[in-house]
Amino acid sequence: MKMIIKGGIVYDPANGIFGEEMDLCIDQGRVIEQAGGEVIDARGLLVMPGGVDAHSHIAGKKVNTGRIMRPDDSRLGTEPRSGVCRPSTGYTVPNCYAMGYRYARLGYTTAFEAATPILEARHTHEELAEIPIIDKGALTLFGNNWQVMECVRDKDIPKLAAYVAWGLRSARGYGVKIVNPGGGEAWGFGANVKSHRDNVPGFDVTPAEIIRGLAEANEMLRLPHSIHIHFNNLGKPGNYTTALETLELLKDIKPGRMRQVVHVAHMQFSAYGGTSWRDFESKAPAIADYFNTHSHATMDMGQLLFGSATTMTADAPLEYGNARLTHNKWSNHDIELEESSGVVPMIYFRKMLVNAVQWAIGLELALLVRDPWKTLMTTDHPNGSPFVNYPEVITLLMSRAKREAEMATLHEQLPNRTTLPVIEREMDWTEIAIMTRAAPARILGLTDKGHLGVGADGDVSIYSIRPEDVDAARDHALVKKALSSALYTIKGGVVVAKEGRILAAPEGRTYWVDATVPDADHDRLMPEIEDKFAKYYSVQLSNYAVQDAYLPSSRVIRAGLSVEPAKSARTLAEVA
Amino acid sequence: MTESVMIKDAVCSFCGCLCDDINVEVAEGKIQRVRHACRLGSSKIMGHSRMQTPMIRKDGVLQPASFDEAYRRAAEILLAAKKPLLYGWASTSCEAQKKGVLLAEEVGGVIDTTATVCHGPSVIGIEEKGLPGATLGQVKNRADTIVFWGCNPVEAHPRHSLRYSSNSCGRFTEQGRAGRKIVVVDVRETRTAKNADKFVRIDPGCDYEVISALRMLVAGKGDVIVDTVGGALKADLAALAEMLKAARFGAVFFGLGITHSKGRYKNIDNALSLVADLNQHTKFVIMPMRGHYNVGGAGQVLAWSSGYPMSVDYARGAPYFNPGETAACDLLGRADTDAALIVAADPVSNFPRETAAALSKIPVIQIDPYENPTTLLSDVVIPCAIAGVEVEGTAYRMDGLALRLRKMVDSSLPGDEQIIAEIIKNIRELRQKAEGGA
Amino acid sequence: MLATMISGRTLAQGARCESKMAPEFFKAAALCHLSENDIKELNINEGENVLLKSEFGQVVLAAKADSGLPQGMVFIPMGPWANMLVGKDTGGCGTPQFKGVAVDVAATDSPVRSIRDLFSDLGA
Amino acid sequence: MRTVKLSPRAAFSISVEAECITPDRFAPLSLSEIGAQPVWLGNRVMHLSELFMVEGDDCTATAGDVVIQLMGDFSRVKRVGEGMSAGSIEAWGSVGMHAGNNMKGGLFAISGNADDWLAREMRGGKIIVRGDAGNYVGSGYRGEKCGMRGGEIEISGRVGAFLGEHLCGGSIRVQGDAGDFPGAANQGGSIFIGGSTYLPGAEMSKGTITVKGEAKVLPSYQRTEVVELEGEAYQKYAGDLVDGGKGELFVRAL
Repeated sequence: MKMIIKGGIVYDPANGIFGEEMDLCIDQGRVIEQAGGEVIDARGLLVMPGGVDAHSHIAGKKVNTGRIMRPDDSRLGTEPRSGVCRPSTGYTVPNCYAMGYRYARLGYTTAFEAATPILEARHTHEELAEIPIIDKGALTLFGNNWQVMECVRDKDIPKLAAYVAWGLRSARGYGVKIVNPGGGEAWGFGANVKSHRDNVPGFDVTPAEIIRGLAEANEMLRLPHSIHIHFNNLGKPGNYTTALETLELLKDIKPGRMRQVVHVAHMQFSAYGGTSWRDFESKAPAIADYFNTHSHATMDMGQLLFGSATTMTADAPLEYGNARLTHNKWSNHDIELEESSGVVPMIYFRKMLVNAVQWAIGLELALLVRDPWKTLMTTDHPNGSPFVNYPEVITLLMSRAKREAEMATLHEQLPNRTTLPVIEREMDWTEIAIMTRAAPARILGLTDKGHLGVGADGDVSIYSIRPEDVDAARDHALVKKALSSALYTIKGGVVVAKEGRILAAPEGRTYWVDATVPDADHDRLMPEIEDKFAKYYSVQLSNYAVQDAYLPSSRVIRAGLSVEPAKSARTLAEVA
Repeated sequence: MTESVMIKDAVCSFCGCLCDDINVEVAEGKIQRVRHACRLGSSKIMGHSRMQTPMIRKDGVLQPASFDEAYRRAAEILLAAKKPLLYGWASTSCEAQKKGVLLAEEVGGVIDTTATVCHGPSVIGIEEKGLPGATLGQVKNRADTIVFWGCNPVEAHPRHSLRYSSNSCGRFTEQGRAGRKIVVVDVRETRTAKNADKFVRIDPGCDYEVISALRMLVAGKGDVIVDTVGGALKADLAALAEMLKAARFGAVFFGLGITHSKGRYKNIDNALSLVADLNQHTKFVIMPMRGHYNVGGAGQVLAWSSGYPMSVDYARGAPYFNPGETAACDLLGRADTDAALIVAADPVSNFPRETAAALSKIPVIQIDPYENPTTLLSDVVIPCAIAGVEVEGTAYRMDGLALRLRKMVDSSLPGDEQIIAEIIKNIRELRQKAEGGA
Repeated sequence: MLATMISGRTLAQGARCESKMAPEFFKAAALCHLSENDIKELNINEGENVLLKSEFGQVVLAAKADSGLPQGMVFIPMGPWANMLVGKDTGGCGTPQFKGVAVDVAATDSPVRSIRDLFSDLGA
Repeated sequence: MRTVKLSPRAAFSISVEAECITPDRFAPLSLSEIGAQPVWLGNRVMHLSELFMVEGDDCTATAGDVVIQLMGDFSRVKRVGEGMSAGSIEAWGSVGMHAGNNMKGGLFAISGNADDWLAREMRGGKIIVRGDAGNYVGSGYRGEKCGMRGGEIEISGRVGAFLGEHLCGGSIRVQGDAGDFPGAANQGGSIFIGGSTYLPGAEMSKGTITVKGEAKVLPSYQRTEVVELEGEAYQKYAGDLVDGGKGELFVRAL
């Protein structure tokens, strides 16, 4: 269906377009030179590619556990079925339909599930297929996997790469996710690892070795995305040293593609100083300094906002701690041979100093890291806050006045624990377009997403904001309102939402990565896998992998041998 | 005899164990032999005599009809109803369950699963406290102490002990049964209790008090406890508390003994807290022994589609959840439903008599491969192919793990999913005709 | 004789629960397990019939000795016969109380009703 | 004072949901506008006047001045009085589920019985029931940590199970018996039960429960002294100790 979007003020930083008035043409779902067809009048209005959410818990066992244990959340945000929409429910754990409709209303057209154990990937794909409109994918968990730890212990990176390729194919996953490596395995007997140098009981390997091994395997396979890490000691005062030391481990790894070699998930939760919750403070400056002086790492904020959330992570010991600290209901789920996880409802309070500092740290990180290509805007939905609150985070980044107004309502000790009050930087539309469109697509290795160059997917968001006339710093309330309900959201050349109303709910596609490895490495690997299924798994090997039926509409990204290596191992700095 | 085909590693679709190492020999389009399955599984897979043709009740008597007539009549009944109940779902595939949710939305009905007469109270307990659990393989590889509370796997989940619990062997449990302490807490000495190392008999309906006593003993506050609680001696409970705290990895499996008794969901609520308390001393997990093979899947599908795992009322266009008000037994018991679609279930047998009797006063549509008492009260009967034997699909094990059901043999009958899709089609046609006045 | 009734799964009942109209299901589910002492107290022999009455209904079943049962407790395999004794109230949580039902048990020479007969009065 | 009378036109089998029947909603509306208010009969949305006769004063008034009289059997009419903040409702017969849920103020007097979830998540105001009430009187919604936070409930008859579950504030007085587990997870309200009950105060962390009849007490409660309340001797218990609870349970000493 042909379409021309006329006269918009376009922000497409990946193609060097920073607020130019231009027309955009879409045909058969892709951006093309020019076309006729339906005209959309966007004169003077803000136009950006469809939003890309690189780290969000949108599908799978943890999300559904959150729904089942929280009817109190499901009854919020309930909307009856109407027009093309099926009913919506939930605030922090929306049902599948609300997930698709609400992302579309925000102008987002792509979202990635942040953590899927291979053994339970079938469940994740059943839910991904049920989420309408947005394209999606799922990161696959490897950090506490017995086969991974054994390959790392034996220092056999080629066999590890073969396993990662096999794991991604079995889970129809997109990238390598590492959560509290070693800690999930220790939690199998109720323990945890104290740091990334602590030995994993029963496996004679350290988290540092696991992280480094997976990073090397990831680059050996030339996967589109780098390793995606949730540090050890996440959520603990004083954990910023673990973050810095872990990043330092990976400085020398050669990237297999022109991108970072490590992406840090929800950096906020790992930028903590102090020795306990009493002297808890922000270490965002030290973390930001590292990102400003190195180019092998990127991060996403994991911004926390006040009010209700549902924490859910593969870091099960962290969630047990959350439950005991807050006296909240607690779900835990260990996954044999692979991972652990936990889900705990949470409320963040303005008047609690710890929550106020956590709120400040997220913003501090984004504002202190100079290069917006290194920092993605996320709330680690729904751990920090539900994604429907993204406009709140964006306007906080764009308006110091708003930050000050908000800080005035918080705990009065806040200025002693964070530098946020003195930060003047106010982001502009280019930086926001990078942090919510161009950078997530590049960091994930999605070449068709996050930009509006010819050939890109026809995913566009148009907002009733006139970037030339509106001062986002002053009129932040107006900006927030406009961002909360896109004037138009176009997905693959189809107008899916207009002024907050869902007009169409097409089926989105699921991305997954098929990496090929040398047969010799695969053949060395398989006997070890067959042995584990014979002895340890509770299912048969032949029933393990996700079948084609669970991906009704998919996009396969090739990797490994079927992709020639990046010509010169240039780091991000040279590319930016 | 044409040569037979051996289907390996098929998934058994009887109970919540969802054993996936079943070998099925098929010849001449028929299942000849089943290997590795227990008595329950092989009886399911071998099958029984089937209903073959749809039936519609005319002048009080069920008479043969065509599939199209049955679909049309079912659609008419559901469209005419002000609050139809769509009940069952636990013994069919997730794919059929998804269509069931869509049907509930289309007709403004209440969709509920057999969980409401099984582990429904466990769900309400989880809504109070969460579920500190694990996959069955984690228990197999690590558990050295296992408690079976109010459940009798020897008769209800025969291969549970070998594949996942008491007798299973794993990386840290090479000795299998010999390396484990097995405890049974029940009101009667079941066959499972006879195999246990320790059997604690308690009085019926006293689970809550006994768990509270155990929580006090585990927390070292046992001095408050009187000498017997719920028919159990304090000394026995104290010994049990110490045994649980001494475990390296403990697992509690609980069944209908505590969901069907006095206290209902409070019993599970308390058991979940007991396991949470035990995690301050050692590693402990808890898991409901789900009965039907895909009652877990029905809960997962309903949760991601409607936000709630059972008893979902779509009458006002949006999901509303409140067991005690929107559960099947409440609606029937209060005559607050005026039509029922029963899929892969037999409420006339499994509901209390008075609740089942309510079905005789309203039009009932049954989709099932087998004749059963619900058929006797049905007005439209639609025979179907058997999910997991004649139709492939997805099912969720008692620990929430999704597995792919195989199609072992063909069937001339439509599957549940297809039947419900046809009924939805008829509903949309009837609605258009009514609105269009054409 | 007063007793507490609980209903539940048995292997035989489970193996037959998908062919309920067949005689094997009748044999597996139309039973009332009693402790040896209770059978003595009712002075009947195993296999003879007992009449059970609860606040909600009554049913006749064949008696079966069960060494695992304490005195004063009877067990009936889950199914239509057991549910004649169970009340419709769900106590506000949707699930009837299938276990712990107060019953009166007496010897009887009335026959055990077949599954079809059990529902004949409901217009089946 | 403005009076509006509602009486069912027929007996209902499928339950009716009528959360529009509150002084707040009726106050600014004429009788015909009241009659046009939406109510739900299962999945059918209808006008109030299709299911009930609407009579009374046609002049508008403030919510506080409105008296709604429910004549006849409302036992299958749910959510009456939802979220009312002022004025009063007088039910001459029985009322259905969720009567007076989320009530903030005003008076709801019921001559007959009330069904389950009476005064769910109540904030303020007063409810009087001359007959019996069902399960979950003054309780919360599934999964919520907090149920009733304020207000007063007085019930002359008996009540079902889970009385005042997740009580956070306010008071409930029941003259008759109460079913299982009254005052479960009580965090700071007061419950009086004139009759007998079973396992009161499970996981109570604060608040008081008084039982004038008999009660089976949890093993995790500790007997303390015998005290006198309103001229009667009561055995006092501290608990629920299972979670370090600081509630008070009084059961009449026999």
